[in-house]
Amino acid sequence: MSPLFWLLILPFIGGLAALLDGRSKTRSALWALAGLTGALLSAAKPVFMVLVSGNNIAAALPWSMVAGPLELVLDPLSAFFLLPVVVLGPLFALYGGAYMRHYRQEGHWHGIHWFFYNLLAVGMILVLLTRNGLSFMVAWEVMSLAPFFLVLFHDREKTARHAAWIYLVAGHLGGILLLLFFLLLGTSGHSLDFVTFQPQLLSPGLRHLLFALAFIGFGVKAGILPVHVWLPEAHPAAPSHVSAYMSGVMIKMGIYGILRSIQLLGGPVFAWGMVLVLAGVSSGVLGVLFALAQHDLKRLLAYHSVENIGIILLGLGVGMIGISLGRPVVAVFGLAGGLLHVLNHSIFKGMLFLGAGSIQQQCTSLEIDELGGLKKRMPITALCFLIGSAAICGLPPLNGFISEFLIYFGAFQGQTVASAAAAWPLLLTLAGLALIGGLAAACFVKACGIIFLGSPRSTPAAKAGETGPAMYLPMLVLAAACCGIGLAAPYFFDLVRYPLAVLLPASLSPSPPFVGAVGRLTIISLVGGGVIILSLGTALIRFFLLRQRTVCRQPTWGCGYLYPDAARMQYTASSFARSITLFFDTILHSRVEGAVPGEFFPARIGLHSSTPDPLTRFCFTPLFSGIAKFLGLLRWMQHGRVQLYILYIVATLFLLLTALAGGWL
Amino acid sequence: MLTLMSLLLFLLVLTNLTLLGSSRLAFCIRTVAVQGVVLGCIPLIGLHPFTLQHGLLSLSAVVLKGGVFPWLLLRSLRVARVKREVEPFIGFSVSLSIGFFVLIGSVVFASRLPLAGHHNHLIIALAIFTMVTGLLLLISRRKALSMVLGYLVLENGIYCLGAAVADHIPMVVEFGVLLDVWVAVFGMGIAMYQINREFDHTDVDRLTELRG
Amino acid sequence: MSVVLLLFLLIPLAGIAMAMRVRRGAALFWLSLAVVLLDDLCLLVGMSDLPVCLPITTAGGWFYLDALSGWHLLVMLLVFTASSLFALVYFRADLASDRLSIATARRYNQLWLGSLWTMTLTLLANNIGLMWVGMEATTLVTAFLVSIYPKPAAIEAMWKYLIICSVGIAFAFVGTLLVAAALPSGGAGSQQLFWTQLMTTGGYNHLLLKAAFLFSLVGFGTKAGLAPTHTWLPDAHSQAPGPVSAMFSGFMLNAALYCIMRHGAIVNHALGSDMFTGRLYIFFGLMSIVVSAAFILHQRDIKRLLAYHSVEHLGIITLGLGLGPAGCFAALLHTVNHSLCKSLSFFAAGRLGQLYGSHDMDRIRGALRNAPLWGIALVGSLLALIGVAPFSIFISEYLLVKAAIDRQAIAVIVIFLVGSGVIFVSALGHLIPMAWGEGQMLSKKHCSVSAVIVVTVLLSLLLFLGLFLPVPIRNFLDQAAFLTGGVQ
Amino acid sequence: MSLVTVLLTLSLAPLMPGVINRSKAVFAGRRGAPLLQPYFDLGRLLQKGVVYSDVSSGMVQLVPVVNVALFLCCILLVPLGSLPALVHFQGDFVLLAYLMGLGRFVTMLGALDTGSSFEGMGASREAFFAALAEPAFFLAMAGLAKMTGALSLTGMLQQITVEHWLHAAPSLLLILVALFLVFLAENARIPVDDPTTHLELTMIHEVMILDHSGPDLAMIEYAAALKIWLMAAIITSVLVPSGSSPLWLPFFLLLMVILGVLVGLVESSMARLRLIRVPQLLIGAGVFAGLALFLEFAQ
Repeated sequence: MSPLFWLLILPFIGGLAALLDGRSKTRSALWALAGLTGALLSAAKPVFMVLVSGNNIAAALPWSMVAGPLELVLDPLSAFFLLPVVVLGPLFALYGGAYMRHYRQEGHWHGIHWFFYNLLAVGMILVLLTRNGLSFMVAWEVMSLAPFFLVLFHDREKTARHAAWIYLVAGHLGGILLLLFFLLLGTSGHSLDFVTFQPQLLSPGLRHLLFALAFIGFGVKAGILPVHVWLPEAHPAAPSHVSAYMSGVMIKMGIYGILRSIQLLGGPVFAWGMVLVLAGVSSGVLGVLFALAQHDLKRLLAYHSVENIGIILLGLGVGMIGISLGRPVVAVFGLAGGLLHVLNHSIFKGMLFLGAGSIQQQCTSLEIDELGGLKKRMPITALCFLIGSAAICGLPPLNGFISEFLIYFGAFQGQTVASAAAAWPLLLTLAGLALIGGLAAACFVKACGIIFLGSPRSTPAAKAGETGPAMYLPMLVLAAACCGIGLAAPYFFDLVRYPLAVLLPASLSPSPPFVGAVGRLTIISLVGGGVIILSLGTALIRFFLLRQRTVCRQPTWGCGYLYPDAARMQYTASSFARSITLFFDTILHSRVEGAVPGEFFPARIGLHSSTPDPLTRFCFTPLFSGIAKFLGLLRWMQHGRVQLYILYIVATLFLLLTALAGGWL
Repeated sequence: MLTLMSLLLFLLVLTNLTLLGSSRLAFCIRTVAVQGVVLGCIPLIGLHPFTLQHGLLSLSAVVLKGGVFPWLLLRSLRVARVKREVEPFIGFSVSLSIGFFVLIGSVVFASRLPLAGHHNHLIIALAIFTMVTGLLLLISRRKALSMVLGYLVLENGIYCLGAAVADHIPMVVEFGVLLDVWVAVFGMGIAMYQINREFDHTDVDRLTELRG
Repeated sequence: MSVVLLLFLLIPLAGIAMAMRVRRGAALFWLSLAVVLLDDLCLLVGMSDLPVCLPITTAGGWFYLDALSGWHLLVMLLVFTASSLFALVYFRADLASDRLSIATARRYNQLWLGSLWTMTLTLLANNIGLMWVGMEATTLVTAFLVSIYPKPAAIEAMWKYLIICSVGIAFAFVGTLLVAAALPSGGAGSQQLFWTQLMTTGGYNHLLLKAAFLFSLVGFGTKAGLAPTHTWLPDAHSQAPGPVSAMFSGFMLNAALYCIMRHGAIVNHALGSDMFTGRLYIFFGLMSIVVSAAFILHQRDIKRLLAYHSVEHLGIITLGLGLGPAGCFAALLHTVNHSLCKSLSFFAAGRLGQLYGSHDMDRIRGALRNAPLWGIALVGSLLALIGVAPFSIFISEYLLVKAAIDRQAIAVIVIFLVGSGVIFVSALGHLIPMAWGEGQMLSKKHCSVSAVIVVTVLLSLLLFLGLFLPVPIRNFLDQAAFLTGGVQ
Repeated sequence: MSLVTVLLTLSLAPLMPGVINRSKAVFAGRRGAPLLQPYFDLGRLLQKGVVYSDVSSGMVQLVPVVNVALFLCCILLVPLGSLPALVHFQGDFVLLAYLMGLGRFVTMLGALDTGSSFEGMGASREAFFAALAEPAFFLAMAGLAKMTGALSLTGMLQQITVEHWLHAAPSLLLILVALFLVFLAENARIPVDDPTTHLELTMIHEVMILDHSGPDLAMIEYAAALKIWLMAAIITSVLVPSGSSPLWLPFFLLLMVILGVLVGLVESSMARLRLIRVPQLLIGAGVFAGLALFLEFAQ
């Protein structure tokens, strides 16, 4: 039996076992974990082979769908996206097993949760492997359906139910567009098998339409602005390992879909690259701005997923522009940056969500302004979270910087050689990336600083302690991966060599730019290592300097107040971000309830600020309620008077007969 | 024989206009009965060569529509103790005049109907007129009973149309149709009885609990 | 072989007769289950090699089974089997507490078998007049199933159902008459109105035939619940007891639609193209989808919700009929999917309605916690109903869109997708609180074996058909679709 | 030879603040502190002990270490005058910018570590203004890259020739202005920040390191000096004509001094901007750089 078959079937079996054995939290989790580990083991060899050799692995399952037998193909692109699916799945499951243990829901059948967790994995694997429009759509829908039940794990909370609703609605409406995409594309080859598509037969206008369909349809899943609205709802509602899996891995399927559809459409044109860049800039900048305005940690992280998807799109957009301009350097660096950022983001965003989960477990709250001082209480979690934050801000010597550097360089190289018309999206990329980087840094200084530093702002935060090893080991692994990719960039860079080749047209050879890139990345890794070594050195010097000096600890200066209450006088997340959110208030429209004290002896005053998603507020909610109003007009039909019901029949008949007599039928 | 036929047709028109015009339920029931008898006779005269089957069919039709139905309906009228008034939405004079115009219209319409080989346009016209009358009764009357009457008149019209246009409807089907009509009226009678029991009125337009 | 057809007609009658003798309430329900199972047995034994053995003719050509009616027969038996099984669960409590007297139970089961008989007659009739007789009889028999519990609302619903459908079907008879009138004059004989005959003769009067089709479409369409003549449907479905509403929207509507298919085939055959019927099918299909979308959006009663879903899905089937052979294939596949799915959902709704003592969706909360089995049934069936993969309705809707795209009916696709999108959003919005929401806690009731069987079998069938379409079924559907198209 | 860069930078960096302060004093009509004052300060701080807030959790101690280490690495990446940088490769300025970003990141976290709201304010402002300064810097770099066709810092700064001045003087000037504004913002000078005030509410950089003392403070100050020196070097290297005439070194140093004096002139001639105005200044810098690019593409 082909390994691809096992890859597909093992997690499913694990899920089923978990479902049947679902009363026990531990055993069901172990079943799921076993299934996913099986998938990892069976995937390891083929994925490695494909990524280093660049050859496809194919297998056919005897299966009579409407579309015929089920063809599975593992090409480098699929293999690259498969990597996080199979590697992170078990890690998160391990974490989740421990994380779920403190949910004391009596009578809750935990098997359901784990079944759908594995089903999600199966769905993603099938999405990556299948090569037929229909089976792709089925797999896609399964993949979209599974998280619906995962989000509903806290089904007693209204927010979770609302989130699940928004999530599935978004997924389904996106799915409709994808269905149209495949069917319309299928008309070119009279079959939905990817190999039979003949995009060159389609008119340019239709190709643009198809690209639009695919871009929006997959964009919903990827969380591209403005169709990102399900992310900030679903991620906070789901259990943390699920948010990690969704935000780290599942939304990347949208990116995979976009790349695959561009490949199926026979390579990009300049306009598409431009669209990707524009979408990337808006998602990136607005995503990070929305994130800044949040003070629920998981919501904040969710918006950062939007931002990072934006960065990925920037990279891919630069690559597409490079392809359409016939510039191998631009193409390779852009695409490589985008692809590598897919991998990196799944690592650090996954870790950050796990960290959020640990905090939630220990402090029973994710309201940033109620936390604080956790670095002393949960040192390992804090360390991992800090590393993750630095990585997501794209700071050297961590992995985030590597991918962003590639994108920067692609854009730079492009704008020096391109004409004015072709250069402006690249310059936009540069400015956008820089702004995103700065704001992201601000946002994560806020998050880490307020959560882990200073003194605790609530009693649960003060009582918090470190989590068990089952929960921090996965985070440590991921943190190590962040540093590893940063410090051994050239080797990991090789991962994207063949996935790139899938997307590049034959006319562009990736080899020369690759050599240059490897050289630069080597230096960068060395400098990164240098920073670490030098810091150690300076730390040593400082240690010797301070050895014979007086080192004393004093309370933080209480600003002259008589009884300073350090915890309550601290800067909060909202106040930290205030200056920025004020500046961008035209975009954010933050709500502030409460008032500032006016009179001489002010009474107790509460101040609360919140920033609901502007697009939901000002775009989608009005739209949906408008449709509802319009359809409400039809409801007078059913008024209950049987005579008029009969009149309907007669009238219909009469109209049809007149139409017939008039020759309109 | 033609004179007899024209007499029957005249009766048919008369019954329809009476139904549109009259206000007493019992009287309407009897009128419908008369109409049934009239229609039962029409096929016997002139349309087809007389056969045993046709005779049987007409006979049963006459018995059913002239005898059984009125008896059933009058009985339910008595049982239900409904107010004996029709209580229409549309006034009698208005519906009468509507009926008049419909009559003319259907005659005109039937005369230019492309019925190859069917030469009895007048019967078709009156069939249409009867159907429309039935629909008018169905739509414009308040009482459950008068709706049943409307349904009966509609059926009569269709029966008449069938007699006129379709000369090869098998007997089995004809009888099946009759059976169905009979069951239908029977069922409606029971329904009226139940309505009367549950609501102690048979005002159909007050049955508007179920909406939306 | 051909004797099997007669058996189909005889077995229910025998059941009705036997029901006279039975003295115990539960036994009556077992009896009708046994009858239906006997029918199934006939199908399995007599026509094990479907669809190869088709067409079958018997009784001098009066009864006739081809792929189209065979397919519907299959669906009918599925629905009736499931519903009869469910009836055991549904009426158990009332039988125990004498809320359902023996006499009523007997009447119920006799009417139940009667409706089985009439629908079988409709399917097997070769003569379109006889087909009409069967359809009209269906109305009359089933009307009293609606008001088996004589509540005021039930009686109101029954009255409306009776009147509206009688009038509608009367128009359908006009249609039948006009078909006869459109025939070339001369050739007499009782064979004239046999469908097999009509599909071979030529020289119709086209205008009359078209008029005939309009009458049949509106007439049978009233029974099939196509907007705007669907008005009786939500009332009857919401007031009838669970198994009955399941049978209504599970098969009775399809039976009416089946009659339309027959007439449409004749017209297509006579005109030599499906342009005329196609346009009408598409118009009524889209109309039903849009209207039902409006009512599903603002709905509070769960059974009415499901009823409007029936309007929607019958609309989808009709739409498919208008989209050529591929469309007909999709429509017929959709028929079985919808019937399975809708029976299951009505079972769940009926049972939950009993448990919560109300059909108000604001009262039904947390079904998954209170009654896991029926909660699962509700969630599964509703998700399937709104076209979530991997359930089978997704496949048939996919095939439908494919057919529309191959016909380049872009406007149709847009309206269809927008309508179904709205329905998805609102139905999901209704489902989530019902299944997961916070509400009154009920005392856990043990669910009987038959309940488990019904739910698991139906759900797994929905999944199976969604992931896997065996070759024989495909051939069956191809034949049926070809017959529906009617164009040689 | 290129070791000279390292030694020069290491030794002369603290001179820059000295020059700036001295020139400020002169413009203000005072004698002012001696030029070498920063060296004395560093020496004195190095001999002191340190005080930590009992809230702090080690992040404070990380700040000086990382900052020094970072800017030592940055020395390797920045060319001086017509000396190429020790480490130069295509796209190295991205690394440079992000290394500085890392330093800022750690400093801001260190500020939040003590839990004092003043340092919170400082960190918040620093984060905001830095985010706005980044695009300006990168656009300016893009402008240079477009002009010279080179992609490494060394290349871009040293391939500016007289022809460029003759052909593209306006865009070059715009780029220089943009870089100068970024320089002021990054190094917390007036009009963005006033290092000499003692009203914590208005400060940015100084208030972030409010709770550092002794050797830590010395290291941070030294790192800050290095930062000023390096960024100044980037600006001045644009002006140093390429080609290795032996005269380049004095010329370069002269330019550095002039730049310091210029900063002093700005600081004594204008007041600190209100914090709401600062973003407009930085966006303005970005606009200048963009304008320069526009001019280049227009040609």
